[in-house]
Amino acid sequence: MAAHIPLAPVESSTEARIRTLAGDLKQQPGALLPILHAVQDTFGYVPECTAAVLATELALSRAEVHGVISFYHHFRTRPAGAHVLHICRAEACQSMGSAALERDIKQLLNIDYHQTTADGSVTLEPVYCLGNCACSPNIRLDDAVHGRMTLAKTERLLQLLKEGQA
Amino acid sequence: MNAEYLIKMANQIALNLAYEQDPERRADMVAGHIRKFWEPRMIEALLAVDPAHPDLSPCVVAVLTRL
Amino acid sequence: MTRLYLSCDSCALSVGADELAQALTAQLGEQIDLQRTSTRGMFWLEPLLEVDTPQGRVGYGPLTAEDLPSLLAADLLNGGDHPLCIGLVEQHPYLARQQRLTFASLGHNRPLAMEDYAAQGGWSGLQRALNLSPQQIVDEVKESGLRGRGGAAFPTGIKWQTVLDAQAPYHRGFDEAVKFIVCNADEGDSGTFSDRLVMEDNPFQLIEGMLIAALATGATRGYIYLRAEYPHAHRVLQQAITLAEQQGYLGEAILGSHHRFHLQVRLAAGAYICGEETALLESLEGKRGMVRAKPPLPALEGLFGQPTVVNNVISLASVPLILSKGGAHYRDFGQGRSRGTMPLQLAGNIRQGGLVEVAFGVTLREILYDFGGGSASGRPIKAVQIGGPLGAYIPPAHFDTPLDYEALAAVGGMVGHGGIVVFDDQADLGQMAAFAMEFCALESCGKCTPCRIGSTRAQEVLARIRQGEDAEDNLALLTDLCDTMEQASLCALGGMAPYPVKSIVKYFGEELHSVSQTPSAGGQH
Amino acid sequence: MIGYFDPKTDRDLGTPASLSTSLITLEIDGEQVQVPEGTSVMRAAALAGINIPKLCATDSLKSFGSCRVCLVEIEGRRGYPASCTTPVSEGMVVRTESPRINKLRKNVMELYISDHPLDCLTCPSNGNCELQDMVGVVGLREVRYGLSVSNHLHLPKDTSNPYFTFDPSKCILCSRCVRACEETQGTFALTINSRGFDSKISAGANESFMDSECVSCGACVQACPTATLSENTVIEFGQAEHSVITTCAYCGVGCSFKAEMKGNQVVNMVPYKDGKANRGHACVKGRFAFGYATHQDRITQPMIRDRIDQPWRTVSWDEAFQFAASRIRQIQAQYGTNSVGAITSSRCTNEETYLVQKLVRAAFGNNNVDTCARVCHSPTGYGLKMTLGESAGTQDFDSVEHTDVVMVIGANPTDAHPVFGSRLKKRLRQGARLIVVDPRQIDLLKGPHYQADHHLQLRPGTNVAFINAMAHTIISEGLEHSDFIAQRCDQAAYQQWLSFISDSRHSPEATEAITGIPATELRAAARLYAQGGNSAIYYGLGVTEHSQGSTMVTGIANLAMLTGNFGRPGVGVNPLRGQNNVQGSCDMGSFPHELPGYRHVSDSSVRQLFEQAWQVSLADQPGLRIPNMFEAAIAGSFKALYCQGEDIAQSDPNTQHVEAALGSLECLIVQDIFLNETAKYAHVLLPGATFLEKNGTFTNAERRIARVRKAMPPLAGKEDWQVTQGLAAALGYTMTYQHPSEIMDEIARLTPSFQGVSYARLDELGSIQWPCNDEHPLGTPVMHEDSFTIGQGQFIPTEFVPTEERVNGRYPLLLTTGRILSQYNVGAQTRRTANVAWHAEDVLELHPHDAEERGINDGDWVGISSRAGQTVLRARVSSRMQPGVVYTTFHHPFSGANVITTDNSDWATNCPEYKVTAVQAEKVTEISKWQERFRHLDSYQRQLLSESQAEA
Repeated sequence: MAAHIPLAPVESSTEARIRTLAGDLKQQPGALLPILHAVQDTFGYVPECTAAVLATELALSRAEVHGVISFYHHFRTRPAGAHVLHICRAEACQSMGSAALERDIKQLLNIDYHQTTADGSVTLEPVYCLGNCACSPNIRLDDAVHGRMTLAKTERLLQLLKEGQA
Repeated sequence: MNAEYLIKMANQIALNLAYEQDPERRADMVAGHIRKFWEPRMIEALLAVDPAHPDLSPCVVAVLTRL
Repeated sequence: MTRLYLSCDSCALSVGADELAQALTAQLGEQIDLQRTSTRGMFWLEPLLEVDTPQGRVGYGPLTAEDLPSLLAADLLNGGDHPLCIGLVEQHPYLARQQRLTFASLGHNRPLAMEDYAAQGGWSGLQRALNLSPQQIVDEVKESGLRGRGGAAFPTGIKWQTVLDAQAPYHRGFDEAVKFIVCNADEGDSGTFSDRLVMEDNPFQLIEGMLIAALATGATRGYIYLRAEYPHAHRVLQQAITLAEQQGYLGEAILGSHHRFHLQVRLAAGAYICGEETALLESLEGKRGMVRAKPPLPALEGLFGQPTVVNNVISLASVPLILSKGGAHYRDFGQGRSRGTMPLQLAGNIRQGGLVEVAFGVTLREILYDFGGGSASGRPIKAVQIGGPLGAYIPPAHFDTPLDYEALAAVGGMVGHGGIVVFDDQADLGQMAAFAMEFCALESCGKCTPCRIGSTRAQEVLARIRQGEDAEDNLALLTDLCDTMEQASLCALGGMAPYPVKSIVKYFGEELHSVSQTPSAGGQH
Repeated sequence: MIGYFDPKTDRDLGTPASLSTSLITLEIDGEQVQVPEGTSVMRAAALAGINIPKLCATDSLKSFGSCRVCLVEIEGRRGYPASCTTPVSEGMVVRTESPRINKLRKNVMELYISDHPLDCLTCPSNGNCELQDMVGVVGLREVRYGLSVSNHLHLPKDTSNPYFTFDPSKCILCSRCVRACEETQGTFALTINSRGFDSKISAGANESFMDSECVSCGACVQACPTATLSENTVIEFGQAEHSVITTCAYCGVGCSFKAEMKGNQVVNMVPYKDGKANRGHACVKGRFAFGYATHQDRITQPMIRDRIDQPWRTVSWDEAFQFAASRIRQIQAQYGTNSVGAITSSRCTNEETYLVQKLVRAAFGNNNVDTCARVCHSPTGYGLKMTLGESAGTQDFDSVEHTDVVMVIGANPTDAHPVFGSRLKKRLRQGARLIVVDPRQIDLLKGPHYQADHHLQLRPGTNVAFINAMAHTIISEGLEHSDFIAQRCDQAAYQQWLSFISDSRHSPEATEAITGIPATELRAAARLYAQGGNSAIYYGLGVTEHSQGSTMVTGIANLAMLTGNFGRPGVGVNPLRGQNNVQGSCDMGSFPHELPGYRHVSDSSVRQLFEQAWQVSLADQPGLRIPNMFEAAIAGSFKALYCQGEDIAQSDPNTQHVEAALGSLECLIVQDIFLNETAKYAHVLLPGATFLEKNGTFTNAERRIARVRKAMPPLAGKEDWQVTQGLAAALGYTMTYQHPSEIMDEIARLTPSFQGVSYARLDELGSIQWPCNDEHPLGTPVMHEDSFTIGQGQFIPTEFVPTEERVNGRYPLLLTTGRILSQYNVGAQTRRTANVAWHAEDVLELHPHDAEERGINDGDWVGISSRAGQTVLRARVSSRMQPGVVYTTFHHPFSGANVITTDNSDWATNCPEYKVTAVQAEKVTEISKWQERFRHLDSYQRQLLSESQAEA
């Protein structure tokens, strides 16, 4: 109610890009999730202005869009590191020692879950099942799943990342 | 009462009833409207206006004889 | 030129199939025709390379690029012997003893090759369905005895009948009186991957199943609600849908008929609860994945308030065969009220992990030892969790239970989505009990109180029990709380999260009282 | 004395009623119960007198099923279904209590309390807390989880809203607030942040309530079962001990409220669930902005003075009456009977309004009585009377629930009629189509889950050209409802109208240049209106406040007749009345040409009726209308005015002209609750009473007569009807009413459409929509069902006569005026409440293009000049305007919005043309001359007032 009278639009480029992303999808009923995916795929996260922009684009309220963004763990509201490393914490991986691997990787990167390494290269996230449970333990580095993981194999992957080959 | 004010009002009524093409019937309608809604001193003041007053619309001139 | 087969499934990729393929191409070049096929589902062997020989396909695995020199030296291209050679793949006991109906094509097709799909008998169910009335299709599915493979085991034919009989209201957003087929591909249970296998390895089978469901119910639109953790499946499905559209299987006038069906993949966003069908529908509508109270049934008022079939991937993927071979053919597999086959998924601490599609009735012991070959660590198996994170932990004492819906229920377990996660004797089941509630708390939508608050309280009470704090009172409180969650929760997440805890209390009670020092759930070699 | 009214005990039945007509029989706790199909088990039990425990369920919201304390056992069903979400079925056998169920409920309550502060004794909701009640009901005696568990007790309060506090530490996540904001209010300002145990109610995108989309309607506060959302007055004063059902005194929706009282103090205002106008909903004004009633500015003693430059003298009521009466009689002796008159207010009750016109007609001996409806909806009265035969809207508000196409013309319901706006938005979310005809982008155009199909953004002043083009399109495309026209309308009139409207000058293509509405868009809208099912028109002052206001109302009625949209729910012509009792003040004979019931003073049989009842002879010629009074005052033939509850100096157009008229009066009697702008020119100041301090009735926009009940004694000792009666007595005309009910009895006796109305009947029925008589003993929700009041519906040609007010080089912009949600009319009430937090000053909205051209930035001082005057406001550069059109509100006197507006008025009724004024806007550095004078006069008059109060 505070911003009752809309001001003349002075739109940032972020807002304009979100509007464009929405424009391609918004005619589909229930398009909010696909649009949020598009936003996160584009920016690497969901920028703060997204709720306001999508509310007007989709005839929703800011609250509704915010409620959706905050409900789904996939959507991050702050930028991530250059790469995202997911460690599977689900039962099958636990049965194959993922808890120890998790501890070791955290130590290796010197961060906890939802944190990013000091050099901005890797953000660490938990994940609950990657569907590769016959080859546990598993991690996911960006879009690729890696099975039968060990700390050594993780170190090798991270090394390859540094060399730009992963 | 200010004659200009009343002339303006009477003219306005005539204009808004202009859909009636027949001038006689139209003048009757305007006169009827004025009788229905105007207070006597307003009608008196309008009747006091010289029918040759340049601002009076022809219809209102016809109305004056009907009030 | 020798034909070689190597899977392009994400499991194979996760253990180096692409690197192997590159090495093969680099070293053998024109000598070979390397076909990237679906997986055989024998994941402990991945990457599994198969060589076409006059006797049949000879397999080698698990391979890495480093194994190539020795393989070539062993006359790989002629099926020569090698320590990693498993002989003729089809005769491998793991495969030979299965009854693969839904997964009959595994290993035989290239996932996105439509000609391969057709060659494996694909689309014949659809062809038949196009010549049947909707009621006849529904009757065929009822005849098959197929029950929902997502976990709830509700008879698929009855669900379809409800949608067929429902009158769809006009929907402004779609400008028609639309019904929907929604495929629940939010395969979030740990230890399960059969949905992923269908989608990555034989996507047209799912599309065909959804098309038949559409013909049966009069639906004109479909969504595959796919979990975001499956990017590979997402890519494959997108391509498969495009191909199917190009070939006239999807869109207006399916195969020249007056039927139409538009299919889309919608990506989930990291919420286990969206595997619950009403939360899934909320999510598809672009909302928070909060569970809806039932009634109304989704079949009557589902997606966007329209009549909707919500089926799991495997349920839908079972349908083409039921239509092509007839419901009776499918029904003749299995036992009791559990008809047909169940794709079981062997996972966790198991030597031979992978897909085991068998008719209902096989015992757990047969699965674990005859198929699975015991634990991966070589240590005794202490427990298996069946049916995902909400499933009970079954002790060896019950390993002779036959795997069907009713028999498992009798020992407090459930088939669920058929995932079997194996734990060896080093596993800390007290920790797993705590994890069950941690997971429930993490994934609770928060709508109902028993789940929202109960799951956090259960973690706290468990922690106190494990610290030995008023153990008896707290155990009584835990039992009471589990009971409350089970009886009073709105949906199965809160309602079943107590199952693993209760099974551990019941079968492994002593483990609750000891906190292990190292983070371990077993699997230490 | 204070008349308490005990309503039916308003129990919460848990879930909304089912509208089904087929009945289901079931057994609950051994009792046979019969309820409509679709009823929940919970409601069925409640109807049978069995209270199933509940927290997330409330009968104003759809069932949700989250709290899990309403679990029951149903024979043949597994587990414990929630009774709120389980519909009844034939033969169902339900058990609502068992040791097993109670244990589950107790365990669930234990979970709640394990995350809830244990401060019941000092909690604002103590004694009125559903959580506390449920703890008691299930018999929870201990919380076994201990105190050192994770919880939300540390979450900070949000006190950003001036009226309520959000304390998340007490929240049980039942989502009733979220659902109320969605389902009841339609703003969707609330959501849940995160999920699971981390769930927290969030306003907007994790904003404070004040920064969010929240419009402070209070539905969430009302819905909250705990102290999480509490009115600040409740926090401060505690729980009320009794309540009084009354009717809101703000807009024409006429919401029914429970004034929750502690002695004579209003603790809070709760919209009354059984109120048929508002169905339990309210807005920021009605619910929260009642503090003006006890504001220190209230005038509490009668005052008089000889000249307006003198200090006031505080006197007794009698002395004030005598002073006023002798002045009036002197003036009449000197200037004639017709030199005095009165203005009634649409804010006063029917009874008060009736008395004032009676006083004028019987005691003054003339017909010089007018009402402020003159300056808002007089064209409605004219247009609808001429076409349909009755000067009133045709439907009830419930009608909108049956509407398929809504056309909103010149109205801004979400701001000016917010509760109706919410009901309308609900229907739009259900799929009704929307056409908005407005020069400005109003909030209604697009909201959560709906969007208007057409916004016909016409140029101000071109309504009639637009409505003619609509009718022309319908005729030319053959979309008219021929059967309806043949059966229900006068054929000769229709034929005359048909030949008029068929002329191609009325085609959308021809009128496009006038209205600015693209012809294709207009045609599409016309097709939708004609073919979309039940079509209803809702309109406001954007229709009436024009020089063609009456023509436009006529055109609207023509259009609805043309398409057969009369006589059933979901259709009709619905004027949204600005003030609470516009309809009533018109009904009560406040117009100078009409006696109560819209009967012309020249009708001798009607006059006779009143002459007999009042024992006087009545004048048979019309009296002066408000603008005519000003003219006559300036001309010297009108010398005394009794002005009740109306601030003409601020609300009427061309302020300087009004000031001149008021300055010419020899006796101005102002009856008001504050020293308003008009009172600064007064000689007699009679303290008024607020709606909380008196008995009476209001009639809202749907013709609904509803009781106003006294909740506290009048601050100055008299209700307004008593003041009028006192003045009449001093004039020698005795009225002997003991209670307003006797006034209503007289009205009912003398007015056919009110024949069946009485206070006893109102108490019985809650409210009554007139006509209420032998034919319609329960009142009339939908008018003109089988035939029009006039008989055959009269089509009347509607010639478009453009206003004389045109833009030119000197005045290139068009100013249009309107209202805003948080303020009401001249703001006398709302400015004296915390509502100023939302709108502390009036601003000039202008399009970025016009701002750019003039070098005006947001927040700059801008001088606005018209042919009538100049004032200065802050600029608000706004994209909701179209280029060339500027907009302001008139809630603050210093803004001087009406210094700008002109004397132009509706040709038929003299309703001022507020909506079209040619102006220029330019950047300035100081306030206008008028504003300087205003400041001077204002401080001078305030000083005179404070001198008198100091003396008293």
